[in-house]
Amino acid sequence: MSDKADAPSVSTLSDLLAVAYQIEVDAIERYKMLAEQMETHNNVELAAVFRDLARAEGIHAAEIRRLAGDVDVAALGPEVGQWMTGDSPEAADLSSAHYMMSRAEALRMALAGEERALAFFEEVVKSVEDPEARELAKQLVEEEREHVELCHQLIRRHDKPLRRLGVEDPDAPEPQG
Amino acid sequence: MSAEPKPAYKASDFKSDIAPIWCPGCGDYHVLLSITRALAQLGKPPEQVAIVSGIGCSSRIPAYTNCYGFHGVHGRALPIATGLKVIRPDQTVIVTTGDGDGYSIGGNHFLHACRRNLDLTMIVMDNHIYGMTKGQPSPTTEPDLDTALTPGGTGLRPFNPLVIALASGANFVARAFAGNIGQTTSIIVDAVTHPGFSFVEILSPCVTFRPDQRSWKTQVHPAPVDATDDPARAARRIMTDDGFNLGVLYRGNRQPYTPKFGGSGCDLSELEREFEL
Amino acid sequence: MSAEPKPAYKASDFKSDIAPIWCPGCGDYHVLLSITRALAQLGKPPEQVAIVSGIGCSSRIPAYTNCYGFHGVHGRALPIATGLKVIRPDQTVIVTTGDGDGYSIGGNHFLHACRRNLDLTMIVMDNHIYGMTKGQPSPTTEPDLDTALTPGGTGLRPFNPLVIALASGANFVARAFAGNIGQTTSIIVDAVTHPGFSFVEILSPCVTFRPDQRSWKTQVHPAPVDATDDPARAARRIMTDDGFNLGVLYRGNRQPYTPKFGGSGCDLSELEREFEL
Amino acid sequence: MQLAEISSVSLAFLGSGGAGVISTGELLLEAACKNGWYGLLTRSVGPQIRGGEAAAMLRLATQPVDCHADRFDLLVAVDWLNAQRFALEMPLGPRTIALCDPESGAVPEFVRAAGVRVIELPLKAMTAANPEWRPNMIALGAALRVLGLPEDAARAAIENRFGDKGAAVIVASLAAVKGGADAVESGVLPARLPAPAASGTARWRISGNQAVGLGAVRGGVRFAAAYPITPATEILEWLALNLAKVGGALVQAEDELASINMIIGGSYAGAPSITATSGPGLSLMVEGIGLATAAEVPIVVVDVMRGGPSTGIPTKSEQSDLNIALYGMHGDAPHIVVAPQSVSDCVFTAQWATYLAEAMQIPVLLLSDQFMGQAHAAIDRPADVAFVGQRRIARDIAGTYRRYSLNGPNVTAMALPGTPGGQYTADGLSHSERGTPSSAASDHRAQLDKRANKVHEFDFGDHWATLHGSGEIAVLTWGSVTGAVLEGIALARTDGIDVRVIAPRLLLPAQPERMAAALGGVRELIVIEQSHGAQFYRYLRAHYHLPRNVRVVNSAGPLPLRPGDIYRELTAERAA
Amino acid sequence: MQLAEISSVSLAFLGSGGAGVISTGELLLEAACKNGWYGLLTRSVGPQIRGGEAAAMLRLATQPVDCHADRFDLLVAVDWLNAQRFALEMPLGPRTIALCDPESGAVPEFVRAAGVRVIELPLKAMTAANPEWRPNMIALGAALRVLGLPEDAARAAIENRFGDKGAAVIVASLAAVKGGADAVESGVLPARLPAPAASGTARWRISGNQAVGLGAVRGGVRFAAAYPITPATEILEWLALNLAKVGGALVQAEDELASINMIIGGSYAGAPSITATSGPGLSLMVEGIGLATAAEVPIVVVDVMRGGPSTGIPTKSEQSDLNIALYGMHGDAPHIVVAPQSVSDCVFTAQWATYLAEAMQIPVLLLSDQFMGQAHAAIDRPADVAFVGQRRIARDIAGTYRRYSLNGPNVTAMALPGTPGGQYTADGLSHSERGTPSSAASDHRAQLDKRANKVHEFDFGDHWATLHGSGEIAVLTWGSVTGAVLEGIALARTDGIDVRVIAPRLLLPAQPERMAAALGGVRELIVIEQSHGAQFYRYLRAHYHLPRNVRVVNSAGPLPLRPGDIYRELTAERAA
Ligand SMILES: Cc1ncc(C[n+]2csc(CCOP(=O)(O)OP(=O)(O)O)c2C)c(N)n1
Ligand SMILES: Cc1ncc(C[n+]2csc(CCOP(=O)(O)OP(=O)(O)O)c2C)c(N)n1
Ligand code: SF4
Ligand code: SF4
Ligand SMILES: [Mg+2]
Ligand SMILES: [Mg+2]
Repeated sequence: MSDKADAPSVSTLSDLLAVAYQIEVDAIERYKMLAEQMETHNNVELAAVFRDLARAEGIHAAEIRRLAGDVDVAALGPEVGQWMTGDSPEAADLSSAHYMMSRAEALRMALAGEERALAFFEEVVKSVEDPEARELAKQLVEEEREHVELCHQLIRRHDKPLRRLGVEDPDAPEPQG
Repeated sequence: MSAEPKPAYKASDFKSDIAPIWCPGCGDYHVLLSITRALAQLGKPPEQVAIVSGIGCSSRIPAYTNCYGFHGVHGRALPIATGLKVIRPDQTVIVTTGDGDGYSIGGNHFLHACRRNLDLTMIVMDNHIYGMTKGQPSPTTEPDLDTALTPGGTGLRPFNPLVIALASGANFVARAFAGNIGQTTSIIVDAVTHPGFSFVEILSPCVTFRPDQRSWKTQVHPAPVDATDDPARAARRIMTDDGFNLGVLYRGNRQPYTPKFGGSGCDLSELEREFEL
Repeated sequence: MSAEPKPAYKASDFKSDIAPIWCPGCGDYHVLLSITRALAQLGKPPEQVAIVSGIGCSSRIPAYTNCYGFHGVHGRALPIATGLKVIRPDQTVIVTTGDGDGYSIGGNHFLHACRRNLDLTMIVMDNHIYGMTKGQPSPTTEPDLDTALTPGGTGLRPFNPLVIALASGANFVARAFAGNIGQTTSIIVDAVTHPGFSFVEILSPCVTFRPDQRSWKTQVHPAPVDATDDPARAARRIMTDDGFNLGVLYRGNRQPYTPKFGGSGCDLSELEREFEL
Repeated sequence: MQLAEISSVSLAFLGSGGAGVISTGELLLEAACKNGWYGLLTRSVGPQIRGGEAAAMLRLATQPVDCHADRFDLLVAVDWLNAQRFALEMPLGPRTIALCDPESGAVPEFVRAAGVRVIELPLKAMTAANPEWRPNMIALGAALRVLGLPEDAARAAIENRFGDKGAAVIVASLAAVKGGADAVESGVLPARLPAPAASGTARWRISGNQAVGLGAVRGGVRFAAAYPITPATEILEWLALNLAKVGGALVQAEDELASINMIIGGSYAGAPSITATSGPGLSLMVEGIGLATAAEVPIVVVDVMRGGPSTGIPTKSEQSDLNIALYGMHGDAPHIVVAPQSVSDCVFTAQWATYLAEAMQIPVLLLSDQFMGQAHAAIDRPADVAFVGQRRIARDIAGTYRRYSLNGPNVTAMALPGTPGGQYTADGLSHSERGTPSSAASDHRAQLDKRANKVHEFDFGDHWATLHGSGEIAVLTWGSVTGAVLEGIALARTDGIDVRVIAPRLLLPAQPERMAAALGGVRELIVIEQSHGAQFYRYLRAHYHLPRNVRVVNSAGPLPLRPGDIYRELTAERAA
Repeated sequence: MQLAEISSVSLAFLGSGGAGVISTGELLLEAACKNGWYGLLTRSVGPQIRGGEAAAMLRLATQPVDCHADRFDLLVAVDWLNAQRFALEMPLGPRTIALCDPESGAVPEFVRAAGVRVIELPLKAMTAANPEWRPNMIALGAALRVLGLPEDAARAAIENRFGDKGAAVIVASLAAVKGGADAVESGVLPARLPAPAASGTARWRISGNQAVGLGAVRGGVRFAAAYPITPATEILEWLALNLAKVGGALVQAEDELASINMIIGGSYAGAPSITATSGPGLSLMVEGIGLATAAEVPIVVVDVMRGGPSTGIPTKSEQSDLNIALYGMHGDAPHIVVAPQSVSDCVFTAQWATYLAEAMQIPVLLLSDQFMGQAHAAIDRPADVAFVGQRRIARDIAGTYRRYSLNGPNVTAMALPGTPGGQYTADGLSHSERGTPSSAASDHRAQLDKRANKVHEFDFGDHWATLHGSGEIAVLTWGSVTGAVLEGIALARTDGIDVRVIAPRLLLPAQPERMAAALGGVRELIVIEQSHGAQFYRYLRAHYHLPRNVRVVNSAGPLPLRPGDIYRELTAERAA
């Protein structure tokens, strides 16, 4: 997954806006994929959770776009916001999905993303020199903190004893092909 | 970056409206994402790309893209891609296959496609198992994996596809890990751009039959050195690495094979002359 | 040499009464001679040796010997030999094939037999051509050889069977020249004696479709160094040699594959137990 | 119309990934059968490897059943997600009862349209109240109660299955079963399964694929080569485990070209040998099968048919590989084709196939299909039969050994490697008596005659076909369709229509005299098969003299034929 | 019995390795044909690649001939070594003349037994006296003289063939020819070939294999994939050279699995595509052919049949791949099977095959055989016909593209890679209209119907069969056997026996109405074919209503059927 060394270097405000925007875009894409997977595998409950998460990230993306004003983050994002060997921090880790995952597990997945994003922006706060950019980074750090806290709350609400994925599945896999 | 503005494609332009039926968690979702991102970066429109596969979970990729596709029979993706590319050299042709489809039943075409060195890219989603048929060992499966078909394990040494590719003449050899979407994307871009036969082995976990492969993400690491153009050196490196070295490992400079076409061609009646008495 | 006197066999004890129909001058006559001499040296009676082949001039060898033989279909000698050896591990099983039979249509079995590492010996009479079907290029044919099927040449790089054998796991790799009967004989003895899958490539000229190969006898020379047991080193050496290095080039020490047999076995009624309600 | 003779109840468990409906079905089959009933279980699943929608379709009966009934009596839905895709596979009617939880979604259209009586089973509420209860266990309990079976019936099955998960799981499961049973009334089902009669024979629970494996081993098979393919893999997996127990071995091959040639090598070396595959794999084996014919090496090749052509429908049944099995070899290549007719018959037919291969030194193709191959059935233990492969072996060889001798019987003694004086080269080229390649017309024709004659001389006995009844109307059918045909005819008989059934188990070589006798006095013939191209009908025309009046009832897969389909054809016949 | 209508002379050159008898035969064919005659040349060789015994068998005639005659008029032996192995292939009689050198060994048994008149040709003495004369050139001269052809007839042929060897070789050859001619008398042959009538059309010398290549290119083929196999390789070699000339290409494949799939890829990409093979290769292609059926990709697959089963007799003819061509695919896989009837017909049939493949987007199998494939014939230039592959292509695509649409014609427009909006995935899985995999019964059956219907709706026109005569006795035959049948019937006609001939060129799909019309009024049917298992007869039974009275005349290869064999069958029929 995302690795500090992979992270795009951010030196200007517009860079930061673009990266922040791209992070949200990637997250949306990933949650939509997960929602689709859950629909295909008849886990409607989780599909709804992921659609909600995608929607929430969509709101964030819109906010950043608003903040960006004239900066065309949609165009800049894919160019600046590239993590070389890994993934953007907020994008959910597809490989930890399971068709029987619970709401709490989904939320943990989201939490991991938020925590990575938080760490990334904290790093930007430390490293970026442009004061405007630093200011925005601080703001983003605050926002991510809220998200992390929200995830924790939701997880507490939905937490159930963790199942060992794949082991407790009463249905044997079915051969195809 | 070229001066002319490329038409800006997004990865989603290369995704079809068909929802994949892979198990959630399967590495192949990542590979699909990497392929569509790579295609967006390459900047050709979807109709100028053809994706060819055999049979297996991994081989389901073509229909999930918005490109021309061929989901052929088990093991025969490479010959189909060969015919396609020979007739339509203008198309970008990518073969997507699995370790069973590509290395077991399709092993002979693998050898000979490397040797033929057409300008194709072969992407193997290697999960060291036959996913689609419920977990039988493939040529890359570890010898001690207990399966219903091979109780107690096969006892066979897994084979090293990268060395085989090199030995048989592939012009570009790389290893990627499905989870590293960014790196995989750029390797695919590189592979498609490199002339001749490009071989990309992607470690792509099967969460259903090889849940142990979830640990791959902690095992992979970038190759310590840059790609070489010396096949003997590349072979030695690969034969002695730990199997988790990621990156472009070999970049050859053989001329790709281009079949001899007779241009627009002569009048058919000229062919008859040899028969005239 | 063991202390007990072995029954003394002569090469002629391993020759059948069927006269070969090869072209006079064909390298395969030499190979037949070397095989029968090697078998005489090995000292097992003819009925304890089985020779399996596919289709091609070279594949005609089994019936010219006095051993058990199987002249199967084109490209499938190795699987037949595999079944035979698994069931009768006491038999010495030798596969005799050609560059078309063994490397083109039979390429996949070549890969997987090396990997499986049963105690077999594969002898390929490589003449860089399809002799039997009148001179079409094989995987080892030079790119510029003009043939009726490939006017002006194939344009393809010949592939290096020894490297493929190594890469896919053969436990013994050697190159011989048909004309050097003494050396070829001792390489075959060595190959049969070595445990696991032994691969012997014999340069065997086709005087009819490759009269140029008459010059091979002046080109071949002994390998400058002894066999190694390091496959990476062996691969590097072979990839960089001139293709005419003769001798044992690799001698591995992998344990041969022995399928798990259940010994004499249980009563059939025990199998029924799982079904009882 | 009454359910005469066969008294059975049909039910299905429906649900999506993780609901565990397939295992529920298996538990119920085991429970019912441990308590004396017979039964059949098939499953239908979505295209997903894991997490797709699934249905377990069961029929429980007081005597063995080889097909599904015309209508389900009971539907238990753990949820209704994607259930609509089972519409065609699940014939329902006003007498059907559906148990489901209104909280898990609306009853799908096809269920409502059939006028099914819906009864609530509050799964969500029950699991909310009892978190350790699994919905599928509740469903199992409810089904037991509705069927009139004691919930305790499932105890042994549950203990058996969850034994390694610990006591807590078993206790919770049994509690959920009890809870489910108590949540429904017992009298809702119009049909009821009478108590089973005590049966003298031991009874088995087995799948058709396992049955083929067992039959082959009974017949003497000791070597297998394997390349996996749905729906044949279970045969290979069963053999992998069990051949080792009886002193045999299985080798995994790199492809089907290898697997067919490996068994040729193994059989040449002396071991009765087998492989199993499905259509795409069989396509790759035909060259090898021709070699086995020419070199006279006995082998058994099992094809578990699935929907075709090409990759087709890997998980569904069809009878459309008949053509390739009969005619798929180049040149004149005599071989044997047999087809079992039920899960139970798979044991016999696979054993017989091995016997025939060894007796005639010839390839034998066994055509099973996905329906019976992957069905689990509770059956009477198949009888022990004397068919064990006995190959003519050349032992003490004096003088010149003629592997393909033309003096004496057409089945010639085979020397096995190691036998002094028996050295010969098996060859796919036309050859002389000694096996030496020859392109002489005399050798070619003599060996073609030898290979054809050894088959035509052989006495295949009564097992060539299942014959039933004696009416002037006859049905000719084959394979797993036979079960539905026999039941359909039993239904027709209650209407006074007497119909004869001829179901050849031996398809090649054709048995014209036997068929003529079987068809004696038949005025009308109905050919029933499951292929789009009417392959069986064309085969019959090619090889047999059929009555003038022939009707062909052929439908492609993947839907199974049911007794009612047959019954309707027979009564339509009468009306016409 | 007179040689009516066809006036021809048959001769053979015999000799062992290095004698050059095959080239002698070729020179004579060319010489005679350049001078206005027609002819047919086949060769028979030992199993050796080089240096075996060989025979060139020729028939020269005043009109096109498609088979050999019943008896050789002239035998020219350069030597007699191993000649005995040609005994069965070389029917002789008291009217046969043999030219040979007593010094080169005793006249073989089969020649003496036939009462042949032996005339000395002192080859050894002549070459001793003229060291630069080659015995085969002397033999050529002798043959020319005996046949009554001027020795100068061979001049152009010799100049043509030896042009690049220099003038000296040409001079010596012409001298040897003259010497040979002068060494024999001209009046010894009882039969004599009349001077040819001037023909209006251009004439060609061509082999059946070349003719298939040419026909395919005429029909539009622009891509081929090749794996060599006897006796089909010449088709591939001809295409290798000639496709390049017309803007196409040939790729050599690693095996037949590759070659069939390569042409599927090439055709998917838009190029009408072909491969050629023989039985063993076809066996490996059947899986690919099924894929082409399912994915609806047009391809042409040529099978030049040889003796089977398995490796069989690679160099000899047989009609025993009919079964695999008709039925060799798993699943219900509609495809087309056509068979040319002569060297000349190979041009037409290959062109038609390409046209049919493209028109229906379907695999077409063309069954040729070693006899016509490797025969060289002098024929009238085959007519230009309008059958050029025209595929329905989807061009300006608006909206959702449905590759396998069920609204509209069953042959649906195919989008070629590069066409915007036409992206689809061709699939061997059962699929929906868009090509998306589906295991729904509705999709499966709808697409099976579509694929079957596009074939059944197609109007194949009059080319479906060669029809001849109108008697109450009919012969049904196919492929290269047709030539001998037509001649045998012409012989019978001179006895007043009127026989009808029906030789279907289109084998699949069967044409029941056309066949019924063709068989109208037939009282007795004789089926004539060259397979041990009577494959054609079984096929006819399966698909057509045959008269009650059917006799089957089937013989395995490798010996060709001759007109006299047919004539005898017809007269025996009458006697019986
Ligand atoms: C000729 C043939 N043989 C066997 C099969 C069955 N089959 C389908 S997919 C598959 C293995 C696929 O393994 P792999 O390529 O590793 O794909 P994965 O599912 O692991 O991605 C097999 C054996 C088939 N479809 N066709
Ligand atoms: C399935 C199949 N394809 C093609 C052939 C034709 N064939 C026979 S031998 C041969 C090539 C043999 O080449 P090689 O193995 O190099 O033998 P050589 O004659 O050169 O010794 C071919 C293509 C065949 N017999 N079977
Ligand atoms: S079975 Fe394995 S390879 Fe197939 S979709 Fe599931 S996780 Fe992926
Ligand atoms: S053709 Fe070549 S390989 Fe074959 S026998 Fe002659 S010389 Fe040997
Ligand atoms: Mg895999
Ligand atoms: Mg060769």
